[in-house]
Parts: sequence; C-alpha cells; structure tokens
Amino acid sequence: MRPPRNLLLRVGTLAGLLGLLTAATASTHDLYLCAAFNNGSRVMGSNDGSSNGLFKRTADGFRHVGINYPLAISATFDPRDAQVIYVACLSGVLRTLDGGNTWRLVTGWDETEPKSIAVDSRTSDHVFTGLPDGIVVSRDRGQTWQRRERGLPGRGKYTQVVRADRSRGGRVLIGCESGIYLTENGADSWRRVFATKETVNDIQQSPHDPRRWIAVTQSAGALESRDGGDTWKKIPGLPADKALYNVAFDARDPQRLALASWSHGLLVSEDGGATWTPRNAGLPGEGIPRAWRTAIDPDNGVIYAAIFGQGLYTSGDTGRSWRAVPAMEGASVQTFTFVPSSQP
Amino acid sequence: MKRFLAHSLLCGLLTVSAWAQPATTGPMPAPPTDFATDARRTAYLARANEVVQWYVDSIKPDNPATFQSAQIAAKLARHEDAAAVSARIVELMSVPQSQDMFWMFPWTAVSYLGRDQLTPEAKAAIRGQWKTYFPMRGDTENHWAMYYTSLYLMSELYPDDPAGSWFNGKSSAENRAEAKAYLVHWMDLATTIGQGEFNPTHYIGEYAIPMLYLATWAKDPEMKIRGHMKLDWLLADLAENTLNGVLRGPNARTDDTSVLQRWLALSSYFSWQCFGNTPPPASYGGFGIWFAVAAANYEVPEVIFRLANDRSEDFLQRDLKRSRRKWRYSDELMSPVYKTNYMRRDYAVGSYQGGMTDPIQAHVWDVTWAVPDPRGVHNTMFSVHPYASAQAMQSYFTELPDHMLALLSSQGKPSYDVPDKILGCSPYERVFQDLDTVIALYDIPAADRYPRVNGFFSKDLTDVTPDASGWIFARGGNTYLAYRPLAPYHWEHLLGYKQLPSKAGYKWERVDRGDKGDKLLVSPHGKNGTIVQAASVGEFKDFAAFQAAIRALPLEFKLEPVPTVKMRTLRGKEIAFTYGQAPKVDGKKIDYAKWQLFEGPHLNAAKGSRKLTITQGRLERTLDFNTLTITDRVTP
Amino acid sequence: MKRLMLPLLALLTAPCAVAQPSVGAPPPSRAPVPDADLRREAYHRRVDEVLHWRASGAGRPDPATMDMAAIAIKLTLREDLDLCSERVIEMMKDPGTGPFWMFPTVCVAYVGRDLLTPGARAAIRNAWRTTRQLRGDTENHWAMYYTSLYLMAELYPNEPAETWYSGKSSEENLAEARDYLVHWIDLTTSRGQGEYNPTHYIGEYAIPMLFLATWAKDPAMKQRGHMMLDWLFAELAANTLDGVLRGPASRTDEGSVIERWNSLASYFSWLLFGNTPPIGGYGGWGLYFAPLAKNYELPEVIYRIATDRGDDFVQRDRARTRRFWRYSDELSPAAYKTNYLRRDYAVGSTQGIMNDAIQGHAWDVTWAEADPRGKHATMFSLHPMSSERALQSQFVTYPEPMIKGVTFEGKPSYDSPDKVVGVSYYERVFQDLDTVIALYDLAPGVRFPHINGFFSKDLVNVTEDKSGWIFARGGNAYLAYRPLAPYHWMKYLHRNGGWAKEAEDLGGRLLVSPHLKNGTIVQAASVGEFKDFAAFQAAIRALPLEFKLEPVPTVKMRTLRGKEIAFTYGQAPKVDGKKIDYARWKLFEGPYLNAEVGGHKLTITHGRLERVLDFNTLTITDRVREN
Amino acid sequence: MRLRSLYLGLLAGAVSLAAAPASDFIIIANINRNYVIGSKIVTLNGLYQRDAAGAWRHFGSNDTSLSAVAFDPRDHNVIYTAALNGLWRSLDGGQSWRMCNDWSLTEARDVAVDPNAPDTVYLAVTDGVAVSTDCAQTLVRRENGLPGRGKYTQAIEVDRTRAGRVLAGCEAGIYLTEDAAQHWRRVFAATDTVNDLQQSPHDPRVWLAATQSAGALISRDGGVTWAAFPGVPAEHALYNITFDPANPQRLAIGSWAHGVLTSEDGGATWVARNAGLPGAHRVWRVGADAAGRLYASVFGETLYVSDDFGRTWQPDALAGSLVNQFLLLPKAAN
Repeated sequence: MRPPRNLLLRVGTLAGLLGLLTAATASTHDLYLCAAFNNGSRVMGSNDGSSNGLFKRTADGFRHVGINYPLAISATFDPRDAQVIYVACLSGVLRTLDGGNTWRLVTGWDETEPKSIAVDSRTSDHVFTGLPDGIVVSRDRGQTWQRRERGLPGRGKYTQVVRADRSRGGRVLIGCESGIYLTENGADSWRRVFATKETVNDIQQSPHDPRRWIAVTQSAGALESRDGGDTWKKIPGLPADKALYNVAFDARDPQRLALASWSHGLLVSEDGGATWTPRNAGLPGEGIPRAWRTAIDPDNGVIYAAIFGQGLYTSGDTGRSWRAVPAMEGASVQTFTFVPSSQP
Repeated sequence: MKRFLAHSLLCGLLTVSAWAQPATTGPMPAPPTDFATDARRTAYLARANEVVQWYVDSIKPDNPATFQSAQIAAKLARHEDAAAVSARIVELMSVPQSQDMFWMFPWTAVSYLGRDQLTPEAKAAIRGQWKTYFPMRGDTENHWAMYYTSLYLMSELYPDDPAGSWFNGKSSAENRAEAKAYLVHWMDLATTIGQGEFNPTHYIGEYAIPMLYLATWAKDPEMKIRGHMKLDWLLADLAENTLNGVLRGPNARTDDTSVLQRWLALSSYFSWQCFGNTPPPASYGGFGIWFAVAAANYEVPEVIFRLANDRSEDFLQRDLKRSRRKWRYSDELMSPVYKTNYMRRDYAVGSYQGGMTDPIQAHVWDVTWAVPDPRGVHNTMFSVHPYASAQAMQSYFTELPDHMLALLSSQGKPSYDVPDKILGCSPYERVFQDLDTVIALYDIPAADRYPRVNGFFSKDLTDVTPDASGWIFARGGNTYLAYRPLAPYHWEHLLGYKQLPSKAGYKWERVDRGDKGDKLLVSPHGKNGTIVQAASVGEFKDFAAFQAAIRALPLEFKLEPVPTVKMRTLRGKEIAFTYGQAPKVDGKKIDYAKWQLFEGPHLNAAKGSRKLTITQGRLERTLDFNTLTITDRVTP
Repeated sequence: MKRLMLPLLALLTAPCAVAQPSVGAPPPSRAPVPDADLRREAYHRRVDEVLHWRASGAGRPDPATMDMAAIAIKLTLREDLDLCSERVIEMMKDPGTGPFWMFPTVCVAYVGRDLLTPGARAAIRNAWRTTRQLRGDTENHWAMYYTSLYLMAELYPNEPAETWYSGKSSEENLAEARDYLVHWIDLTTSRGQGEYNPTHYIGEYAIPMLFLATWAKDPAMKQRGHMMLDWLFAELAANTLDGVLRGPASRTDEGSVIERWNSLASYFSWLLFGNTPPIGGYGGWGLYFAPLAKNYELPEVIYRIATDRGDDFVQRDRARTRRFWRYSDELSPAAYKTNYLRRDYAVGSTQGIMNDAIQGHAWDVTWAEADPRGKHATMFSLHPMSSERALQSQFVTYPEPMIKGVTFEGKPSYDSPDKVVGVSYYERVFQDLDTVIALYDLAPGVRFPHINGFFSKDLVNVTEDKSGWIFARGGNAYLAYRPLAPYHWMKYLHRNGGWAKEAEDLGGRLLVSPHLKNGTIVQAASVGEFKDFAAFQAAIRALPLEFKLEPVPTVKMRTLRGKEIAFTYGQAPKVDGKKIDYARWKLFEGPYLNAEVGGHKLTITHGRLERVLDFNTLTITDRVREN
Repeated sequence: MRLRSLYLGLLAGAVSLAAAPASDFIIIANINRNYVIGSKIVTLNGLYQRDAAGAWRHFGSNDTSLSAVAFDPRDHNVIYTAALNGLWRSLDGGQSWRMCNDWSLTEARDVAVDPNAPDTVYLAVTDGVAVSTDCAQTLVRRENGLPGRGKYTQAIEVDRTRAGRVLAGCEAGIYLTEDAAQHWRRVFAATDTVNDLQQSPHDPRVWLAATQSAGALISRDGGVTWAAFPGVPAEHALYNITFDPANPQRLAIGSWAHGVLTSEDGGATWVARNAGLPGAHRVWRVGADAAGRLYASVFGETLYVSDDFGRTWQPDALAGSLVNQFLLLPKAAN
C-alpha cells in the first residue's frame, strides 16, 4: 500500500518559497487548483493510487479537498459564500455547500464533460455551465438545470469557457467553437459578439476595469474588448498560428499579464498587453515548455505556470526565473482559482 | 486520452494467461450439430462452468493477489467458501478503490451474487465504497452502459438510502431514476438510428455484461425485459457478423491486434460461450468471467444460435449504425454509418461507406476468409489511409489541441501517429461494396500528414501473384482474392509493438522484428484506390481460371480530378463509383437514405422502429421496444 | 379396466430407501422469491434433490434398482454409463406395452442418445419393432403414446414400415402422431382440458410436453410442446393455494380428495413454485420430469400467479368431460368450472356434471394448513353413484363386468355406499364466491339412495346448531354446512387410492342423508372477518334462507356476501335476479387467465407481466406493461 | 305358425350342410389377470387356432386388446383384427402387422370382410363405422343413415350372399346397408347396444342378434325384419349368440347373468346349461366348432367345453383365458 499522494504533499514544505512571498503582503486570497497526478493521460479504469481533483493551498503545501476525482477541470465559487463550490469534471458538475465536506453530482445523464462554470455576480443562485454541446443554466444553485441556448447555433456551440460579468447581473460571456457569445438576460438569449472557426479557449475580465476583457483562442490568436465584450479586436502582439490556452491579469498591476500556450510556452506582458515576451527559461521540457495554464497571485503578483505533465512552477520575477513547487512533480494543473479568504 | 484507450485494459487482460484454459488451448470445437434444447443448454452451461472453474483454480492460497473480484465472483457463483470470500472482500474494500465503471460492474455483480452468501460486514464493506469512492462516468457509450447499469442495480439493491450514502450525493431513488432515464435513452438511440460502437471486437463485453445483469437482477420488470431484449439484440448482431464464430467486417472501435488476427477479440469469447463455434481468447477475454458468473440466467434464443451457426446459404445484410459523438468540426452530432456484410461459407466481405466514425480505433472494410483454426491466423485483406489528426481527435474529445498526438506517440499507442498504421478510418476514404467486391477510393490532400495508402497482405496468404494486368492475386484458405491498387506501390514489412509495464495499463513500444510474413503494400499517392474481389475456390477449376476471369472483366479508372472506377464485377454487376459521388450499380444510384436499420434475410428493422425481427429458417423472434415485448414465433 | 389404473408409476416407483430431503422436511417457506437468479437456483436445487435421491438409490449392488427412471437420471448426471447401457439392453429383452412403457423408454433413448452404447440404443430401437404398443383409451394415454411415437420417429427418421411395431414407416408414424397431438392441442385450446385440474395426470401431460419442448426437431412441434407446458402450469398456478391443488377434478382418487396435498400436482408445485412439500418418491413421475427440468424455465408471470395470494380472485373456466361413447346426446359436454381463491381457503366447483364415470370430484371447500401433509383440509358432499350405465357410457364394456371388474381389479370404493370420490347424474351445483349449493334429485331405484357429506378429522368446533346449520372451523376458515334433509353420522373409512382392499380409519366422519331429494349448502369465511366463532354463526343464522325439496329441490337465500341466490334443481341459477348463462362463459375468465372459446389463445397476466400463448400463429409473447 | 315355418326353413338349411367345406377353428383369447396399461405381459394373448391334435396354437401378435378377427377368404394370410388401437392387418399370416387406422379411429369392436368383395373391410368402432375398399390400407367413415349419436357399434356382419350387404349392431339398434355402407337404414330399434349379429351357416336368410336389453332376435328375411325369441329373457344383457354349424336346430347364447342358454329346436324353447360351469357362471362368449362341440368362456375363470351341447362341461386348455370371439373359418378358396 503506497501512502495516498496528499500525505506526500504535506511532506515537502513550501515555507521556504511561499513564506518569503507571503511575508511581503498577508495573503487575502485562498488558491484552489484542479489538478491530477496522472500525467493527464489517465486510462479509464486504470489504477495509479493518486489523489486528484481539487487542492487548496495551505501554509505547507496543497491539501486535497473533497473527492478524489482525476478529471476535474475547473472550480467556481459562490461570491456570497465561499463554502459553495462548483467543480466542472468529466462526470458533470460537482457541488459542495459546506466547503468540500459533502458533495453532490448535481447534473444528470444528459450533461457531460463541462469545462467551465460561472456564477452570476448579482443573483448567485444562477449558475451557468459550459458543455461540449452548449449551455445549461441553473437557477437554484445547481440543483436543477435547463438548456438555455436561444441564439446559439445548432452546431458550433462546443463551450470551453464561461465567465460572468462581475459588474452586471445576468451578463455572461462564453467561448465556443464558433466564437464568443454574450447574454445580458441570464441566458434567456444569446448573441454572437465575435466569430471564430475554432474554439475560444479562455475569456478573462480585467480586475481593474470591468469593461475590459481578453480572450484567447485556438486559431484566432488573442482578442481584447474595451466595451464589456460587445466588440473585440485582435491583440497584435500575439501569434495566431497556434492555440493559446489561457490568459491572466495581475490584480495588483494593470500592466502585467500572463498567457499560456502549448506551442509558445509562457508569454508575459508588462505594458498592459501591447508587447509580449516569452518567459520560458527555467521551465521544463526540451525546447518550448508545454504551458497548459497560468495564473497571477492577486496578493503578491507571483506568476504560476502549469506545465503539462511536469508539475507547477512559480516565478517571483515575472517569469524571468522559475522554481518548481515541491511535491507537485508530475502534476497536471487544469485551472487556478483565487478566492477571497474567509478570514483576513 | 483516457477516452480512447479504455479497451487496451482488455488487451492487457487478454495477454495474461498463466495456467491452462481448456477451450482456449484445446482443439477447435466441433460445429454444433445437435440443436435440441438440452444439448445446447448443457454445452452452454458447461462452457460457463469452465470459465468459473478456471478462476476458482487460479486462486493460490498463499497469494492474496490471486484472489480478486473475479475469483470472488466465481466462488460466489458456485456457492463456495462464503466466509473466506467475505473476509477477502472486507480486506479488498479497506483500501481506496479505483477503475471507475470497471470497478462498478464487477462489484455490482459480487453484491448480487453474494446477497444471500456474504457476511453483513462484507456487504457493508462494498456498500461503503459506493459512498467513499467516486467512480468517473467516462465519456463513451460503453462506459455509460457499465456505469449506469451498475448504478441502477445498486440503487435497486439498496433502494431507500439517502443522498449522503452515495458517492455522488444523490439518493437511491435519484440514482435509479437517472440511470433508468439514460439506459432507456441509449436503447432508444440504438434501436432507432443504430448502435454507436457497432460490431465491437471488444466492447461487446461492456454492453452484453451489463445487459445480462439487468436481465438477471433488475427488479423493475421493465428494466429486466429491456436488458433481456438488448442482450438478444447484441447477440443477434454478433451472430450475423461472425463466420465460424469470428467477427468480420468493419468495426467502430477495435485495435491493432484484432484487426489482423480477427479471432483474437473478446467477441470470440461470446461466440464460444453463446454459439460454441470458436475457441475463446486467453483468460476468456478477461471479461468472460463476468458474463459466465450470471450466464445460467440467460438462454441464447435458438434462432440466434442457429443464425450464428448456419452458413449453408450466402447472405447479404445491410445495417444502419451510428458514429461516435462529434462535439466539434461537424454539422451533425452523430453521422449515419451504412454497413454492408456479405457472408459465405468460405469468406466474408464487410464494409461501411468510409469517412470518420471514431478518431482512432475504427476499421472500415475487409475481406476475411474462413480457416480451420483461427488462432494466430491473420485471415484478412484490406487497405487504409493512415490518418492521424489532432483536429479529428478534438472533434470527438473535449480536449485542447496539442497534447493528444504527443501523448499517443510518447507513451500511449505509438501506432496512432505513424505512416504505416493499419488501424483507423480517414475522412479521405470512400468505400463501396457490392457482394464480394470492394472499391475503396482515396483523395488525400497533399498536405496531409501521410498522403499514402497501406494495403495489408497477410503472412497467411498463399500464392501471392502480382500480375501484369495490375491485379495482385492470392489465395487465403478456400478463397481466391484479387487486389487491385490504382496507383504505384512498393512493399514494406510490418513493424511490431511491444507492451511495456505501466501502471496505467498501457504503454507500447514499436519494435522491428524483421520480416515475419505480414506485408504492407504502400502506395504513396494521395489520389488512390483499392479494388478487391473474392470468390470461393470451389467456383473455379483452378487458380489460373480465377485469374483469367478477373482479367477478363472490363475495368476503367482514372485518378484525376478525383478517383473514379467503372468496372464489371465477378458477379456480373456493372459498377460506377467516383470519389464523393453516389455509387451506381447497373446504372442505378445507391440511395443510402433508403437504408433500414437492419435489412437482410435474418435481421430486419425499419429505421426509427425500435423493433427488430430475427429470422432463421422457420424461427422468428421479435424484440419490440415500443411495447416491451419479446415474441417467439414458428412459421408452420 | 386398465383405463382407471392411473397413478400406476406412483405405485411402481414409490418405494425407495434413501431419504428425500424435502419430503420429510418442514414445509418450505411460501414467501415468493422475486429475484430471477435466486428463483432459478432454488429450482435447480430442487431438481438436483430429485436426481441425486434417485441416483443414490440405484446402482451396481442391486441392478434391479436401475429402472428406466434411474437410468434416465444416471445418464443425466453422467454416472454409471456402462451400467446404464447394460440395464437398457437387459430391460429391452422383454419390453412393456403402452404409453407407460413408451415414454420412459423415449426419455432414456434421448437422454442417452450420445451416452448409451450403440448396443443399448439398438436394443431400444429394436423393441419398437418387436413389441406392439397399446395406445390406451384416455387423453393422457394418448398424449404419452403419440408424443413418444413422434419423438422416436424423429430420432429414427426414414426407416421402413417393417422396422416399427405399427407396421408404418417413420414418416407415417410421425405424421399420425403429429396429427393427433395437433388435434388434441387444438381441442384443448379451443374447448378446454379434458382431464382438467388433474391431481395426478398432470404428470402424464407435463412430461410429454416437456419432451416435445426439449427434443422435437420440428420447430412447430417444439413450440407447441413449450406452449402447452406453459398452459398446463398456468392452470396449475391458478388452481393451487400454497401449492395444493383445489376445487373440482376431472379424475382423482380417495387419497387426493381427502388429503388434497397428497397428489402428483404437489410435486409440480414444489418443483416449480417451491411452496409445498413434494409427495413421497416425488410421485414417481417426478423422476421423469426432473432429468429435463433444467431445460424449462417457468415463466415468471406463472410463478407469480402461483405464489401471490395477496388478492382474492375468481377464475371461471371451461373444460371438457370425458368422451361419452353411449347414452349421451353430446360426445363430450362442457364442464363449467369456478374457482375462488383466498389466502385462507379456496372454494371450487363445476356445475355438477358426469365428467368421468368413476374418478370425478365435483366441488369442495378447502382451507390452508401450515403443513398440508396428512391434513384432510376439505369439506364437500356427493351422491355415491355406482352405475353400469354410466360406466358403459364411457367404456367399451358390457353392463355387468365393469363394476365387478373395477372392484375385482382393486377399486372396491367405486361400488361402496360410503364412497367419497365420484360424480353423479343427479347432482347440480352452483357456486357464488364462497357459497356452494349442491342439489340432489336421485332417481328412485338408484343403487345408493343417499348423500355423503365429508367432515374432516381436522375440523374443530364442529357444532350442530338448532338452526339446521353445522358450524365448524378448519385452519383460519369458518365453515357452515347446511344439509337439506335429515341425516346421521358414520365413521369415515378410507380406502387409499380407492384400491386398497382394507379400509383404514384415519378419523373423520360422513354425514349420511338417506333421502332422494336432497341438498347441501356450504358457506365459508376467513376467521379474520369475524370477532369470533359466535359472530360468524350469528351472521350465518341471520341470513334469509328458504328451501323446499318437492317437486324438485330448490333454494332461495342470501349469502354471507350479500348475494340473493335462487337455485332450483335442473334450472339456471339466479344471482340477484339475474340468470347465470353458462353459454356465455369464456374458456378462461379471471384476473390471471383469459381466453375465448375457440380462440386457441391464452393470455396469462400478473401485475405488469403478461404472456400470451397463441396457437393460431405458434407465438409466445412476453410483455411488460409500462407503469 | 310363422315360427313353425321358420324352423322348417332352418331344417331345410341343414341339407346344404353336408357340403360344408373343412374349416379352421380360431379364437381370440386373453390369458391374463389384472393387466393394466403399461404392465408387462407375461402370457400369450390374442389369436389361437386349434390344431389337428386339439392343442391351441397361438399365432400373430401378443395383444390383450383384440376384440374380433376376420380373414380374407381368398388368402388366410391376410388377417384383420379389431383392437384397442383400431384395426391391425397382417399380410403374412400374422408374422408382421400394420396399424391401418390413424388417431381418428379407436377401440374397434368388430371387423368383417365382404366374401364377395374381399378387398372391402368393415370396421365397427365406438362412434360408428369405417370402411376400406383396399384391404384396409385406407379407411373412411361411412355413416350416412346412421344417427349422429347412438351409433356405438359393437357388431358388424356381412351377408355372404350379396356383395355390399352388411348389418351393424349399434346402440340405437340394427342397421342395414345394401350398397357397401353408402347408405344405412335402421331395421330394428334398440335402446341399448346390440351386442352380436350372426348369419346362419345353414340358411343365409336367417340371422340372429343378441342385445343388451331387447333379448335375442331372429330374422328370416336376411335381416330386414326381426322378432324376439319369446323364450329368451330380455332383462339382462346377452353377450353373444351362435349357431351349431353341425346342427341347424341348435343355437346357444352367452350371458353374464344367465350363463349359457341353448335351444335344440331352432329357438322355440331355451334352457340354461350351466351345470358344471364354475362360480356364478358369468359367461362371456359361447361358440361351437365344426363338430358341434359347444364352448363357453367364463369371466374370471377359464374356457369350458361340452360334447353334449351344454349338459356337461369340462375345462379346456388355456387355463385362465377369457375368449372374445369364436370363429369357425371355412378353408380358404385356394
């Protein structure tokens, strides 16, 4: 019997690293990861004894939270109550109402493989889930779901990302196969605000200006909107030849942005997105690191880079140097979620 | 990744066979001659008992590792050592579980087999894991069949438990309702527009076993009869597509091994178990035990048994099937698959119209011949376009574009992204079959990863004769074959694959073992085509006569702008087939829109009907999902 | 005379040393087993019990123990194959004659088709050349005879006439046998069973039908066998309470009439439904069903009908009487059968008809017993008719020898004044739910001018009330018996099976009413329906009742169930003023079994399950009703 | 007076007797107690012929259910037996047999061959009459004129003087056909079964009948009109009746209730001849051989024989036998 992986996690302490970072400013956010320790290539039915799913950053590492679920993609919180967590996973939407002690798979047989979930910023009983074949919406905290796809195309609504506009209730942007779609009435109807041939992989709202949004796509490069997502412009400084996976703002510094791409590695901008520089030195992998996901810590500006199948890295100098997060070797981090701490 | 590799778990199991399995290593079973109920029943049960016995014998007292769920099920099926079994269960359940739906259905079986034998502790231990262990539902039809059948049965076994007592936080009633809704939905699809993972070499186990469990254990009589009917349906389909028990023709999803050695597939276990007409694969296909432990609760309908065993008359079956779900890059979620299967005593010819049905594991067409003993024999001939594409995978898998190919070649199945692959379908292939003539046309963009066609020439062919006419003649068993490449080609020998140890259940490495006899006809041209015709040795005075007959047939073709063929077949049909256009036979266009769900002498069902009629001689069985009715009729 | 020696095999095979687990054991649980796999396992365990019991009682030490049943079973178990062949060869040296020899031989021939030595198989085949086989003269004889002939002709096709005792070729034998079987099935599925509700003969039908279902090569005949088997068992299921057959019987015997459990039917209930113990030696016949039993699966819907007595139900069926060669305007008039089943008791009857010259049983009220063995859980009355004319009407005989012959051949009960088996020309019966009225109008000069009422040893609190009612309690049933004419009591003496030379005293009394114009009224109720016995008695007493016996017996009454009944001997009974019109009766009508006269189609229903046996199209249909 | 002339007629008939051809004496005997269907037959049953030495020789199949036998006058190797199964036919003197009927005929009571059309065979069954015109290869019912019910047929006898002229003894009476059973008409009405019909070997116009409840009957016009013998009681069933081939004045009746009744004056007077018969002398059948010896088969006992037409009786061989038929069979033509 090998000990469960989350025990191993606790062995390696992060004090050395995170200690000095958190020394700068007291951490006011909790960090949650959706991660797996199976090289992201787990065979259905295989047994590798690892603990996977949702992890929460603690003083001495990352603690596995709740269900051991190898294919958890993203976690979303109820802005009113951080005890309420929605996790998009292969089986559907997992929900906890008590901070992860008890869970319920709230979706049924006709919802599968959600990638992204958003909670309405005003009416947080309203939850939006993106599926490979469209959108389902719940108006009772995920207890029940209805398809709400008026305005979405019959085909081409593979949905990779769902984001709620924090500034206005009922306003949600989704990234689909055929473009970016917007609803302003809680998904009663949708309209396309940007057309693509391939999937829109990520959409982020600026922490500094709610009207500013950035989207990254598989084959249309990166896009920016200054009017709350109504219109989009290509960001010139970024390549469109290969898929871009996700983008991150720095909540402390509007000039700092990070972007992850399998083909280009980690790209950073320090001038609000006008120019971008690869910051791959020190990241693993021969040639360009397979950057799967990136995030910027809202408390201290530390950049996180998840390298496919090769663990988690942090940089305190905007990507100029990287350090592996101990005991995260081999982890595949799917998404990062920062949540305002329950206690300051 | 996980999604398309599930089956390799079976292949893993297929390879482990430590101790003797009578039927696997023994002589070929004699074709059944006594069709009396008692004779069929006795032999059927004897085969199931052989499997159970083999697992019971596999338990080594000093080695707990040899005492797993399968052995437990075998013991319970024989009502042996309930105490020891219970103790072992408590032990096994004391650690974290894994394997998802592959865990769910075995422990569901154990729970039912043991419900009157196991100690309360053992039952509680299993039940406890249904709270603490969170199995994934997976993303394929076979995963869901196992997942929801298990969930359904467990929630009937523990009918009134609260939400908190189940892994997914739903009450017994909620789980039962959800599982039933899905299973009914799935049966509805399969009985109206066709089976998704059609003609499965391995996945038949993933469907037949859950259906047997429903038929055996479901308390709700509706689900019980549905399970029974669907099991009949699957086995009727199997019977119709096997020759001497070996599955033929196209497959939605298969693997590198089964596509060459057609016998080496889980489907052969089911042929052996249910029809008694071929040996079972090693370890009874790994899954066999899970059917065997409940086999006594099912009786193979005589009409299906006879359909599997009677090849006295040639027959042509046309079926409608369904592609895998395409999430992206497609105008339709699931495309129709038009499957043709022509069966003769000496050989079988099967195909679908080409195009994509599954990103990785599909097999589009082949001509396979009967052999006295199929074990180790590569009794097949076909060609493929070796197609590998991230976009293809993205259309079926909810994944980002880049990692899949990389993973496959680095650690998954190196056979996916290689120029000499023999498995898989292609968007650039169009196939038409008329009886025992197959025309496969290719129009591969120059920019494609591998703009070439691979034709498979088996080590078991004899008299392979490239002819000045352009035809390549050969003989397999009692079958004459003629293969016509439409573009220049050269020969390569086939590389092998070696399985490496891996906790994930699969890890393969390509190895060049030199020329082992199997050859690849490689035609490195995007505009291309293959024509194959087959005939029984008995139909011609000698090989020369067959060759002369083929040569004498009018044949015109051109490759530009798109490949097109005009020819007369050995059966005298005038065929005109152009890539991207409807084929014509004797001047008449083939209208696929008119195809029924099943059409032929043995299986018939109208599209959308939910009703299958199985016919063999004077026997008829009708499975009607509209009225949940099974009807057995004898025509006087 | 041979015609009435029925459970011959029971006699032949009953004696056997080894213990029979289920025979001696406490009665099995009657709780239904809803799970198909557990049900099947239990069924197979019972089958194995029979097989191993007989197998262990036979073998080398005493080859005589290796009768055909033992051989068939040893072959099934793949035991002592050499000995089996030896014994077959030996026994085929002087074969028996007729269906009772034919079907065991056919059983061995088929079970052993791959196991017996060529010599043994040839010995069987040769016996079918050398020894003339009598066809017998009853439906059960013919079912066995023609099934056996059919299967042998299929086993040895294309053989010339001179190789068969019948002097007909394989094809001729096959055709003749098929024609009869089809005719019989046709008759039975359109006008009802001849030997209906059989206490013993069920074996004579079920076994041949199982043979056909298992071995017939012609799929049509195979299907018919299967369907008839289901048909027979559906009827058994609908007429048993706790596995014990109830109500009227076309042909039965003393043992089974008094001790209802004590019949071959109980073996089939035990084997198929698991809800009552089997009779000793598994009824002998059981040994020929068991070797093939695993090739038959009892349809769940039939199992549920047999084991579910949650709801009271009435089944009304039609049946046929035995053929009247003489003294009748009809060859085989219809019997109208009513069966009312409740958890605590059952009430069954025909309208009172001479369905069989010797072995008929017209009606009874029987109650449930925790353990039916040795219990005489029944109440009924009859006219003890003994009539040369009746015998002549159904047998090809002269007037005198028959009665003498019957008694001479060991059925003294037939011509005894105190007999309890048999039907009479002079009885008319009407039943409504759990009320039975039997009226008698005996012709002057009849051999035994009195009525016998059976009062079981197992009744308690038998109370002769001044109201004229006799109250009693049997199990959880209250009973009220009203004789319409004066009576006296006598000890009941039992002649086992009717052929025991010596009568034995098993307890119980006969109510003897020596009057030509006569009648009996019986009403029953569950103990749970009344505060106490007194309350039941009061309720019965309170019911309006008028009757007169001249010119013919007639009764006007209100039943415990509040029905107003008027019934006069020879006239159609009236319920609440409405005439009963038997002509309207279906072949089967009730919650579980339904079929039209002439329909050749039986619908078996329980809950959401339905099975339809349609002989018009040779179709078996299983349906689950969605809820 | 009418009777007297009849008796004269009988005497006249005696004249023709001198030329009577030699004949075989054949019986159907069951030597078997408590036989029930399925039990093993330990004795020889069925056809016996008395040989020159006076011994009974069994021939044919061992069958306990035979009720009657008939021979093809042209060739005695062609034998027909009425049996429980129906009609058995042998073409080789009883070596091999064929069951000629199918399931639709059962419990044959009597069988007769037309001496003037010997391919024609008449079979009496429980529910009517079946006829074959091809030596029983095929049988068809011919019941036109017989009643729907009441045609239980116990006896069938062909008039040896005319092809196609046949009398049948049924439940409802005696029926006559003169066109080989194309049409029947009732010539005597009975309420119970007519058990036996016999044509006189001395005068073909003279016929006798034994009935269950109408006593014994005689017809002197070939069976068209019938009269009861006053001297024969009618309250009990008469099982069979026979002529003495050696003496036209001698007649005998077998009866369960009366035992043996004989007349030695052509039927004018009758006496019981039971002295020396055992028990309750329940006589099943009487018969007479060519020499005029009288036989009586007693139910539950055995076969008795009398050399003085019933005055004294001695047990014959075939101990324990019950005889269903005595047949005096003229030697075959060839």
